[in-house]
Amino acid sequence: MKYAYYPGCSLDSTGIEYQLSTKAVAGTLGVELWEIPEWNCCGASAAHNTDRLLSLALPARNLALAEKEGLDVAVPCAACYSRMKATEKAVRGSEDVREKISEIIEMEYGASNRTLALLDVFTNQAGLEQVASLATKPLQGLKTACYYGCLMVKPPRLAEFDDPEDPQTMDRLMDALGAEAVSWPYKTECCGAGFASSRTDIVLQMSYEVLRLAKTAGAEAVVTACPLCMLNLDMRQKEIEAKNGVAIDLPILYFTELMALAFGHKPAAIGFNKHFVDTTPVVRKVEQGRRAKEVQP
Amino acid sequence: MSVKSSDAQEAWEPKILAFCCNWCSYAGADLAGLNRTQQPPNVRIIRVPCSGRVDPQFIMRAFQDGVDGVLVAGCHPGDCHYSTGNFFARRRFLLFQRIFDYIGIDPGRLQNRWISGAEGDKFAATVSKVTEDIRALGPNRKLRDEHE
Amino acid sequence: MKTIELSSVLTAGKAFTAKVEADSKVNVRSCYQCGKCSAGCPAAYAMDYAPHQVIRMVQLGLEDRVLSSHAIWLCASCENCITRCPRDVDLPALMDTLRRAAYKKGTVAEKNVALFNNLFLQSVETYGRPHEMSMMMRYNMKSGQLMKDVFRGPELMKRGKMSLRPEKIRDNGAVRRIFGRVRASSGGEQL
Amino acid sequence: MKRVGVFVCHCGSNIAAVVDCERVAKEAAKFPGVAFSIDNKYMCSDPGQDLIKKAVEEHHLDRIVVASCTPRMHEPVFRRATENAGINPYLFAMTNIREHVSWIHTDREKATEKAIDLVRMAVAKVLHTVPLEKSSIPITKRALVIGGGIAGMQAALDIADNGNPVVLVEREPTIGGKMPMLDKTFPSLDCSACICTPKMASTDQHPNITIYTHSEVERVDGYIGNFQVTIRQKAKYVDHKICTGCGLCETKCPNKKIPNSFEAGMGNRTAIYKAFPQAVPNKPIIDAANCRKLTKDKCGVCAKVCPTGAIKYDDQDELITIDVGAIVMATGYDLFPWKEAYGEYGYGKYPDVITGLQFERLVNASGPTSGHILRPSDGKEPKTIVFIKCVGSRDDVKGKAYCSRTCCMYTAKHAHQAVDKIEDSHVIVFYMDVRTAGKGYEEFYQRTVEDGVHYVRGRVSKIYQLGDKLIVRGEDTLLGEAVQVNADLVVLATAMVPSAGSGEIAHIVGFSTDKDGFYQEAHPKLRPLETFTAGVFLAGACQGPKDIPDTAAQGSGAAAKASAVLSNRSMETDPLISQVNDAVCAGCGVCVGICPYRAIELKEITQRAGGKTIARRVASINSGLCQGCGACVAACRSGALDLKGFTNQQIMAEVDALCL
Amino acid sequence: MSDPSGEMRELAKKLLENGEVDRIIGWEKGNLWYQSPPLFITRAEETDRLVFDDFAINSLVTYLLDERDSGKKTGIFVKGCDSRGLVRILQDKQIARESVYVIGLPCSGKKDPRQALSSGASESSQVPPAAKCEECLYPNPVIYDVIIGEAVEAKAKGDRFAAVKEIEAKTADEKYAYWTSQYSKCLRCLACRNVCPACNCRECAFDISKPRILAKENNLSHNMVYHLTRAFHAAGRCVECGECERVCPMGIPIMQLNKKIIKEINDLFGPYEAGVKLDETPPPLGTYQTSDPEEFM
Repeated sequence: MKYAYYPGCSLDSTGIEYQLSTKAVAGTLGVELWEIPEWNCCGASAAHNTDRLLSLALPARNLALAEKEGLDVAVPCAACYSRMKATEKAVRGSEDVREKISEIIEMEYGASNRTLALLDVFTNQAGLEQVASLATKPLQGLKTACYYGCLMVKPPRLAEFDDPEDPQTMDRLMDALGAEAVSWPYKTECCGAGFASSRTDIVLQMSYEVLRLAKTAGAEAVVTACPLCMLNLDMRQKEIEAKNGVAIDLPILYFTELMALAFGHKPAAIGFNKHFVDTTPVVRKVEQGRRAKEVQP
Repeated sequence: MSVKSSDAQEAWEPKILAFCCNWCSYAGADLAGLNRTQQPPNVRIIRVPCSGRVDPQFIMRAFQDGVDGVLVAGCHPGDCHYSTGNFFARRRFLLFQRIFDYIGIDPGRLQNRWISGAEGDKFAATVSKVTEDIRALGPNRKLRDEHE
Repeated sequence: MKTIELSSVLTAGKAFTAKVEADSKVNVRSCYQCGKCSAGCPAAYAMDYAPHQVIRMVQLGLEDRVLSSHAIWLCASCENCITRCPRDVDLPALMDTLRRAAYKKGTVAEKNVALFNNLFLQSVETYGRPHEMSMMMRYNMKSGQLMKDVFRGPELMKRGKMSLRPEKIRDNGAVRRIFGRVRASSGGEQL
Repeated sequence: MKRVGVFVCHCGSNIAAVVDCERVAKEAAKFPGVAFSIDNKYMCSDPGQDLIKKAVEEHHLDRIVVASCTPRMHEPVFRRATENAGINPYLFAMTNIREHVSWIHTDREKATEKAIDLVRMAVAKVLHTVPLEKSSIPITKRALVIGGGIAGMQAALDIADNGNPVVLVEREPTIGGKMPMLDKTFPSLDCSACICTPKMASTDQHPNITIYTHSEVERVDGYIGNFQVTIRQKAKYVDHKICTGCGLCETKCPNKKIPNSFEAGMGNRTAIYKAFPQAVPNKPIIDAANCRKLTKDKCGVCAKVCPTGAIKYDDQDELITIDVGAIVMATGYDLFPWKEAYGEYGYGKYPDVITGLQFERLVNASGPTSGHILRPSDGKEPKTIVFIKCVGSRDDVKGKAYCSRTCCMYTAKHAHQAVDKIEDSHVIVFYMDVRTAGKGYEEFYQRTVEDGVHYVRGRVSKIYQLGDKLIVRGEDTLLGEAVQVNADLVVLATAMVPSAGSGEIAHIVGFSTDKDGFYQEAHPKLRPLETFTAGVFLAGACQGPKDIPDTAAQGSGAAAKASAVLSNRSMETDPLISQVNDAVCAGCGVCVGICPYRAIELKEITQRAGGKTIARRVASINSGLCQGCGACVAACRSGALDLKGFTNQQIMAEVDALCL
Repeated sequence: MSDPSGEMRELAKKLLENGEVDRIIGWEKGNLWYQSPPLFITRAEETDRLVFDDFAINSLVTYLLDERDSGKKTGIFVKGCDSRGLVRILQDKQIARESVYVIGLPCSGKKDPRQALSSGASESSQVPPAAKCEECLYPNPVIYDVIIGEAVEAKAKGDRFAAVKEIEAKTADEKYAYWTSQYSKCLRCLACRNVCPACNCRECAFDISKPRILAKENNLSHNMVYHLTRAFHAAGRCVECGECERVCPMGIPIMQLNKKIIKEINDLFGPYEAGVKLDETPPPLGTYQTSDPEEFM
């Protein structure tokens, strides 16, 4: 399996763990990720807030580069994924849009290739049986709250691969990795990423709700597929705790980190040490569980 | 099938044929009468059960015979007495009008309207409008069977 | 509160409603104001008008009021509303259109959101990708919150999550030309 | 030689004031084929009609044209006059010089010219007219009613009271439909079962009604007056002729945990069961899929305990064929399957989010909780109850675009019952609009508000479980603020949809459904109880969402329609219908799909061709079904089809006459 | 293209010998090098006369109508265009599918004998491909029992409605003048009707006397009505085989009207290709959508 890979801006910076673990998982699964050379930023909400054409043209350039290679595109970041899907649909839906965009990006782009969320690629496309069979160090019933965030599955006419209200892809993945996915109601609510810099107050409130409900549901860790969610839930967790006068202490991990961990990669090599909230309780729980099992039989 | 070629001498008045379905448009024409809504005297109505009954053949024949315009009127879509007749008519005449246009007959000479039994005023207004349109287009020579 | 004299408001606002509908491809008349969008909106609590009221303002053509509202800038584009809307009214798309219209009109109520967007896009135009460090510094300066998030920098750098030097794509001319051509076009609303 | 008589009416001064009727008559006399022409003050009066008779005798006329008022009014009068004069009533044409001439024009010259044109056209048409005869088709004096809910029972009773036998077919093991499941009915709050079960009993006992329960209609052939119906009586495994309905088998059946659909999943039943104690027939059947004897050949307890030996494990489905003259469709409704659509309400994973129908069983004294409102999860009495309206209704995206019409009222009823039964309760209704169009309905709703029910205008966006509470997040759109309720029970007013399988049965009987799958009435205003298929009538919610009074009214209405069909031994059909020229018809079948009445089929004919006999298929018109719209005629390329009374030749003649 | 004649003959021979068909319709070499007229054979020994060369341009399918009541089974050779005509005849229920054995011949284009004659060519290679073949969309048979030869790629190039658009651009009077110049040439020889697979009625409307659609005399008005009526009867049913135009002795561009109707049907009621799928729903004028364009309010 070969995919064009669009890491997006976060994966080289704030989402470095996502990058490290993605590459580790791809290696184990035998998924070849061809990084789109000289890819550019998708423009994110700044672009679609400002100019419709720009919001389509920026992602289109990347997609066109992949289309030239005849490759589907795997996108880790939920926000980038959403922008790329929007572009793909707009171009597919209208000849006028296709022509205009091709003209602006100086390349033919016909949307003949598909944009896939990395989560989709590593689960549905790769096959969960294969994932389960490679999980040689299962996660010992680690209680996880799978947090899909807003853009991975919404709106359904764009996202297309899972249910917008009660998605299951990551939950099934946790099951395959030997972890437990708790049932909780805020799987697809928003953390407020768009306002990370401009209206931090709103972000703190929205992210607090997410963390509170994950905690109430008994989660020991929150699993995410979005670097923006990670930033808010992880980096700002202390601030949230302080503001609301509560202790949360919830490690936030990318689904790829847990996959890599279960595949036997070293925690440090896949970015466990790069989080703001201490992730060692997760590693410890998994290791203790394994040792206990080894002793028992 | 021949044409009385008298219109040259007299002051020309448009001659217009209307096909009206019995249940809506013909009733609309009746209502216009009941209300004494005045109309130009240029339109002659042929009553048919349904706009779906109107064969384009009739229309071609009318132009051959020398009418200057044709109006086909039926129930509003969804209100057809026979439920679906006007939907077939709509397809038929959407297409036929375009064919007329294509061979060079002004599409204004063949008009279609949905007029319900309650729309007496609309019927009268349509007759006035169609008459005006056709008067503006002048006598029709196209498709006309001048021989005999 | 002032009484709205509807007949003149509706006359004045007709063109605005039509323009917004055309640009966003959202039929605002579909909305029957059930409020499900507002009920599910995670940011509504911070807005001056609830999301369904934003639609209401567009329905009535209250151009000045809606374009100077904070609400349109506080939409997080999380797509909750459209996912649940019983009438398929694409509120996120409508919000986008209203934001762009507010830009054009110069009635942006949430200056910092707009400022951030601008700086972000400038960064993308310059480097092909945004450079967080320089962007944040300029943002703090321009928004007058010099110390905002300033403690984050070292922490992020320590974790290898932020670099001092911008990452620049080699063929950045391509991205610059995209910006150039977009500026030359009319914004693509009509597409 | 054809001899046409033309009669020009003055209509007092109605026509004559503008049209020179005398001149019209004079001009008409010159038209080819016209043997006699005259004008008269009032053609529709007795002297006017006598004039026709006299003229026919004196001038040996064989065709009549009357120029007067609209044929939509007096065509039948003059047809009769023509007939009285000894001429076939269809050798007659009428033209309208009043509504279409004198009343809308003032220019006497132009009006008179137009009248002359119209008369010329009518004469041209009548010259191409042939005598037509009404035909008659026999009527089987028996009706079929499909569906035994309140609509079906009402229809069956009314037809039966009219003196005609009725066969009532019900898919479930009991008649009654949804109504016996309900607790109270709005707005009077009388006990639903108390008014429904007597109706079931009367239906059962009526000498003219034969009931087939646990049965389905499998095939319908024929047409109005002459339907042949095949009914599949599904195996009951209990011989109802011997069974006394003592109920011993039910108490002994070991398989007791089967969800009872009559309880809307809120209670259980056994494998041999009656849906509820007052079921009609009041005898059990065995649910084969859940019977240990029938699935695993074990158990057999019911046969052992049955005092009359009525258990028949080897029972088979049976096919019954009957002839009927009319059919009433009363297949009712189901609730919108909200669990498949509404993720924001939990996709059905929260046990305390229930439907209105489930709530009916909870408040019903004969229901699983003996009428105590107890929530399903833990059997506790809920203190805070939220009702959400329009779940699946008025939602084009996840549900249906339409309003289900009954929910506003039953929710008001439920809310009232909740405040009434539970002390210190909070009852909150989320609504978009309150629609109370019905006698006493608005008053009832107002009373509910007085009772202390809180109405909040807004849709609920999300429900989730937190501890033992359901967090309900909505918007008070009147306040412009978000509201949250920590509820104990949530009741959804789910949309009404056509009952499962209603599309299939419509196909079997042969009529169409609308975009939502409800049965399509022949006309939304004027023929709401009829389908496009003659002899098939509609009653109740199968045609669209309806409450009980409307349903009962439609049941009676459809019964009246069906009874009218059955009231005669035979029925006359209008001769102005399509006909096929077999020699020309190529049998391409394009007309078959165009006919809205399914009146055309391809039949095989034999003919001589090229010296030998060949068999081929041509279109054939069923005169019982054809309504004479002529859509098939306009679609027929070869001209093999024609519409009697409006033939191609007649219309062409009218067109030609206009320009002569 | 390799010459399939050998295979054709062998198959035809076998079909006649084992009684699978009662007769075969194909092409034979005519007296002149640019003629390949239809061949009707009933005996195995005649099969050697079969050819499929550059001039096998005639569609043979309307010959099936002559035998529609005979109860005999015919083996027939069809090119892509012919096969759509066959579908037309089958959909119109004029013959039963079982009464034909269809032998498909992929076709990369044929030549027009009349062009051969007028161009003064002395051999096939000097004759340009027939006009109708240049616009061919279906070079491969859409229905067949057996196919001889390799599938051919459609070579349709340019805009299939170019000629139509040219006429559309004219003013009303120019259009009428154009059509007047064309239709006044018409001899009413009815060749176009007789060759048309959509004109498969047993009795043609033009031949019926009550009412008579056309006067016997030949004048412009009646010629126009003839052509408009015929085109309208074929509306939504025309399979674009182009035979009408090919056989017209006066060179009237008959397809320009048929194509106009196809174009309008596509625009008004959605894309539709007549005679491509045997089991499709009624042709466009035999059905409707409540959502059809509304211009008559």
